[in-house]
Amino acid sequence: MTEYLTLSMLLFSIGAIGVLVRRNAIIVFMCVELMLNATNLAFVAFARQHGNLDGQVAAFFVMVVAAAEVTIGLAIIVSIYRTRRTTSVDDANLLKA
Amino acid sequence: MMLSLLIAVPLLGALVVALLPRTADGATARHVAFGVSILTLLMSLALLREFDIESGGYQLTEDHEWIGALGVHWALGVNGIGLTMIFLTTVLTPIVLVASWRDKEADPARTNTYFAWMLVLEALAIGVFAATDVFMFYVLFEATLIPLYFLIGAHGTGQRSYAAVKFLIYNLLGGLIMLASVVGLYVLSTQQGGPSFLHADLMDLEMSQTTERLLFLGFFIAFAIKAPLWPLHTWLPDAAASATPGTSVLMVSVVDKIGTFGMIRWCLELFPGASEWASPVVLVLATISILYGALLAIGQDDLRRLIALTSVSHFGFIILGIFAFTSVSMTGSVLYMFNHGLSTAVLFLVAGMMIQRRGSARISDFGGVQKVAPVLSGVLLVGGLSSLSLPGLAPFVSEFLVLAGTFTRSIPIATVATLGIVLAAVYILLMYQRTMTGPLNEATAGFRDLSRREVGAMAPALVLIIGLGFVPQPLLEVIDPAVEPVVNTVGVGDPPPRAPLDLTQQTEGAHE
Amino acid sequence: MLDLSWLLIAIPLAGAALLLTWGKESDRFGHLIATACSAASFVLGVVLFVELAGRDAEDRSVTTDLGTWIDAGPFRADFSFTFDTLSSLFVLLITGVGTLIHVYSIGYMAHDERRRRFFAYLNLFIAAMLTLVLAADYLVLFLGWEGVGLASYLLIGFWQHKPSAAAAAKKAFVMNRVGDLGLALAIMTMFAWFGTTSIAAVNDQVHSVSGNVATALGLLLLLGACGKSAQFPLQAWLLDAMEGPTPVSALIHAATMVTAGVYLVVRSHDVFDASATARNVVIAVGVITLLMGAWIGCTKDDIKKALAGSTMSQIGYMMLAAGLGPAGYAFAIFHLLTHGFFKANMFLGAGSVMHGMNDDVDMRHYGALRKAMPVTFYTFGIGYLAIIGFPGTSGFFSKDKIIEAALGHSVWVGLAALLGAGVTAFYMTRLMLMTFFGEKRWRDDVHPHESPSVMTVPLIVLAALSLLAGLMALGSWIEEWLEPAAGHAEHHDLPLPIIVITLIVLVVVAAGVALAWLTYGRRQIAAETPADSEVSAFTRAGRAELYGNHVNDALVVRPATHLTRALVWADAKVIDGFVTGGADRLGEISGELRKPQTGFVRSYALMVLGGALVVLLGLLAVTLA
Amino acid sequence: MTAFWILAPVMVLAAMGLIFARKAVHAALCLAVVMICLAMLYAAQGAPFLFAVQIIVYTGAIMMLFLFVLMLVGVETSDSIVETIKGQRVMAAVVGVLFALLLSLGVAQSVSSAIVGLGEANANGNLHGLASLLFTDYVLAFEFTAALMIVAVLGAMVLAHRERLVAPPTQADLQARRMRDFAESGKHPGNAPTPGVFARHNAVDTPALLPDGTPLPESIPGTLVSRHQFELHDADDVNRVVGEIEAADVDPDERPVTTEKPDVRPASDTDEGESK
Repeated sequence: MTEYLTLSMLLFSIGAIGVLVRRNAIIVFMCVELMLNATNLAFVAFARQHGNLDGQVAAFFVMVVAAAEVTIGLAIIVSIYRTRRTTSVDDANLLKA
Repeated sequence: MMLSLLIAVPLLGALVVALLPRTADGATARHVAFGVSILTLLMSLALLREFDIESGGYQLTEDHEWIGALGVHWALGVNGIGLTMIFLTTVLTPIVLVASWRDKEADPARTNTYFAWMLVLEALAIGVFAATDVFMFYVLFEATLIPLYFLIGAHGTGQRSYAAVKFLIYNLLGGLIMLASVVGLYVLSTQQGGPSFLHADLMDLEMSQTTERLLFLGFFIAFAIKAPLWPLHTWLPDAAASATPGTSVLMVSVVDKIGTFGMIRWCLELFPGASEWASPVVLVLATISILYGALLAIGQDDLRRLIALTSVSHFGFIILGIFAFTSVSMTGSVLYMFNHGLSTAVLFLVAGMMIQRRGSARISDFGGVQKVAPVLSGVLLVGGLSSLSLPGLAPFVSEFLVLAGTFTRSIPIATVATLGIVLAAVYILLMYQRTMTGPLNEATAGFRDLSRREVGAMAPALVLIIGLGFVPQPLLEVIDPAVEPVVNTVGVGDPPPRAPLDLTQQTEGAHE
Repeated sequence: MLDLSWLLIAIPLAGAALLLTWGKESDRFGHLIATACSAASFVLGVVLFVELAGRDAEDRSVTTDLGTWIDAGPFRADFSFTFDTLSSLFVLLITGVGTLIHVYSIGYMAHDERRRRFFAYLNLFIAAMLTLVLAADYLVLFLGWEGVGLASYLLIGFWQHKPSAAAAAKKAFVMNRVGDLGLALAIMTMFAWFGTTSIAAVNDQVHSVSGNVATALGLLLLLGACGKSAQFPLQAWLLDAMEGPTPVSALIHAATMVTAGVYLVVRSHDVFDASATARNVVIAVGVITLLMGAWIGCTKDDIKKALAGSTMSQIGYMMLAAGLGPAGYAFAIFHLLTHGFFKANMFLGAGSVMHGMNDDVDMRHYGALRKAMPVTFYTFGIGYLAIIGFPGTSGFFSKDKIIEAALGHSVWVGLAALLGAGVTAFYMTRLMLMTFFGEKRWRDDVHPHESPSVMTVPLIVLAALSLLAGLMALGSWIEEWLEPAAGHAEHHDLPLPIIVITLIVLVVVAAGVALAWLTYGRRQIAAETPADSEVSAFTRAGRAELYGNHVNDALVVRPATHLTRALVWADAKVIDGFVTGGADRLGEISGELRKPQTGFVRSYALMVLGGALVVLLGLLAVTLA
Repeated sequence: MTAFWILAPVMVLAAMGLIFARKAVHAALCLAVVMICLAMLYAAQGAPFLFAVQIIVYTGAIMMLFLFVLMLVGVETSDSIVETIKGQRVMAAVVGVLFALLLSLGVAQSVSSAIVGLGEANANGNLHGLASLLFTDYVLAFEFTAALMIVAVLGAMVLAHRERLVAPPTQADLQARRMRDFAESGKHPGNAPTPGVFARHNAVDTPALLPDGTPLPESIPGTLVSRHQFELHDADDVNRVVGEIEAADVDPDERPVTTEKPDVRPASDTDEGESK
């Protein structure tokens, strides 16, 4: 049990670090997917621990949300790329105060 | 239902006006807006008929649950004080609309929004005066900032954005402090039974001395900014100097009255102990306001700032009367709110007409106008005389009641405050002398006298000012029964005459 | 019938309202309406007076209640009017002299394009003044009190295109307001102590309070009286008020309004009876003003200002008399009435002279007018005789009584009054000599002529009254008549027999006349005013109105101006500076907070993760603890 | 448990690859590895349905989507190695490691209750169990996810859609533009020459040769150029081939062939007019 959770959290952290250090928006997205998957693992593990399927249902929902997110996210990347000819997240810095 | 209708009619009217097709001259919008305001006035007169003067207390009450979980109600009701203020609002709005008829000629397409915002302001002000639920009061209190912000910022002149932002932030700050107190009341009421914001429920709350004082301060600071009390007054001259005359009237004559109205309705009634605790400081601040506003007005060269500063002085009188806690002074204060609304409206509107003709608000740019525009100068003089509380004009009655009531409570304060009447004569007559008399300034030589529309706009206000100067009783009869419970709540009351009592009784018998 | 006294006020008030709101078409006949209103009021006044006189002495006071004016909590003021012996005399004076001046003004203002407005203001004044004297409640009295102030303001500044007139009007109103401050505080004190502002009730109860309260009340009322009656220290506005049209000076600033202070003191006599201190202050004020006014009158070359100085001085007499207590009230009122006649007469005469001299007011440009304007001369002459107290004229009786009473009170006060009488004789003789006698010193384009009869008839009537009003003193009628209103007077023992006093007064007056004759009658009078450097310090001080304006400037106006400027500066820099400064500080803090906002998504993400870490640590800490 | 201990290191390594891979395609492959391993772990955890979904939806659909987009845009972008934000990497590493430590030590270790197992829940089969939950307790959420998917699809369409501001150029416009370009800059008006007609092998990553034997860089597809995945025949190749064909002829000179800038046509590469 503990090992599953540890793995899940390790993957989550790796994903988080990836988000922070990678600049290619697509890879950043992949890292986000990794984080989502890590939580799914935890959900599934908890489902087994508690002996009901709610965790699996949650993982299921997470997948749906992830799918939707990827759809939109990639569309955004494409449209950004179209106007700015880049997929580096550092180039989209209009938020700069 | 009547009160809700009274709020709904101008609000719907505003919607209609805003959605009307934008014509080049905006005539339709003006006519519709005026019609709506007249309808509202008639409805408020109907309200007067429904209202039972004798019985006092809150009448025409409504109570619908609004946000159940928080115990918030859409609760309306008026006593004599609220009714007076509503009446002031409904009377002034048509006057302002007619006087603003030709405003914004440079940008006629925006006439619709201009008039729509004014109607929105009217509706919100009525709501504030009628609310008996403190949460609803708070929401509407803050909501009045929105139309005013746009009226100043979008339709004003000069440094209008600066003035609008200053106005908004200043008042919002006060409102947020008040919000803290509203939340405090919520917590208290939740602890003592269910959550409720209803005025009647809140009056029964038990609170410790410190709690009461803190909550009182939250409300009082918000109202003192609104009213505006020295030293929280500096937003007013800026806002008035940038707003159109109509906006200034609605702001100073109606919306600022929410401050003094709130002091009576919420500060005094909910926190009588704390009010009494704070009264020495408030009385001193009010007295400073009276003299300070007057002295500053003397030194002004901008007509609109001058009138705004005279209002600071007058608000000092109103607050003085409220916190003297005698029925005489408080009745005077409520009456003062009404009368000050009228006299300031006249002054602001006439000043607006002068500025429109001259293209400048500087007093030194005028001179000798009396010769070419006698009616204009006559109206200005009557407005000015009412502002300096000449007996025979409405504000005198209220000012005297305030001073006489305060005198029975504190002779030094009343004496110093009475100096204000001398200063009032100086600032009004100095302004009149510099604008209207003396040799004719070339720039003012081509002045048109008031048009028939302008006279029509001013006439009702002037008639009321003169009429209420001699016959204030109809209003006093409405106000007096409503003030009595407030005075009793605070529990200080009118001191008896200081002369030996037996003699007093004897002469009262002789007086009959 | 007597409860119709409110109609006295209503008629001229309606006239004023009508004329102010009616359009230009009423220009042609507006003055006639106004005159008719005033005359109607006078006729009604006479009828009421006769009816009052027909009653028993105890019943000579009728109070009419028109209803409540203000009723708030324990405060109550009614629109009630008292028609009694005191107010009836005033009604006759105001409406009578007022009507005459209306008639006179028809001629005097014939060529003014705003004549209708002038008459409206005159009617407004009559109404306000009648309110003042008829009021049965101090608050209603205050209404009239400020009403006459307003009328005075409007009329002094009637020729508004002259900056001096506008400034004088404002000055008069503001200085009056200082006095009104006193009256207002007095009314508040009455309410606080007696719970009522009814004149009768207050005067009833005032004996029941401590002397300090009565003194305070008396001094506050006196402050009001000083403002309205141009008494020291609020005297400075009256001479400037001469900027108004001459009929205004005659009606308001000589005959009626300025005497309202005396009326107030007499009306509130119980207050002053209760406080010897207050009475003494009244006397002091009266004596000081009496001498000041006389001094100023001696030095002015402007005929209206010389007369205004004289008015101050004469009102000082009345004030002095009123301060003497029950012994003097009736004499104060008596002198007030006779002064109303002869001073109005002389002011109108001066107006007639000015009318003939192209509105020149400088007496140095007059001379030898007795031939050119005979009617004016004779009527003015009668006024002159009356004011110096020539035996047989009204002034002789009224002034003599005051001097007697003053001597009865204190030798020093009596001597001051006596001195005043001598100086009065001097400056009035000077005025007569410079205007009507001597040689012509006319400007080139001036062709003096007698005024039209519409102006001379009022002069003749007033002259007759000046001559005959002394009849009121026959058999102490005036004292008896006023007794119900002003209280019973105990006769004091005088230090000297009356006849001796009268003789002394006459000798002093004769000396004054002789001195004036020596100075101005026998010598050539310079056609131009001598420069200040050529005249004595006495004259210089008089011309400068005894430096009253300088004192006001130094003590009030300049400090107030500086204070105002300082406050305007402080408001913008300190109070508003605090507000805007706060906004600026906030802006600076925001500027600092902007720096971490790099715009890089990844640094925001790092902050989010860091935040999550902190939250996690906190949770763990809480769980473990 | 064996499966876990085999899969876990693989997954962690693959995940690390996500951080360190230079090329986006490699990162995508690493992610695919993680996902497939994850699917197996699901299966081991008694979630056969999720196993299938993970493979089909994640690895099959989502990863494909990633690759599509990569092919669409990502291949032409280069991920610079230099970190531009000061301290970002260090801070990210510190915070990330702390986070991992905290989570795995603090949270994961604190879960101590016994494992119930899914035997009972999966009694009717995993699919039945999931379905009975999804369509009863979670039916509302389920419906909302349906709405979410539709919104997402619409959103993607809106985002990816390019509004035309002007009418699309017609054939005539295009032709006119080509001719104008040719007149102004000498740009070849016809089709780009096809790559890979160099006789030795037929490949898209090799430029075509002109009749005089010089290579034509324009013939290489732009995508390959930006990925540097092309081979310019070098001088030796040419020489060798020329030598093979015309062994008896005059030795050709050494020709400097520029390989660094394939889009700039070398100026001096036409001295040997040999062709096949």
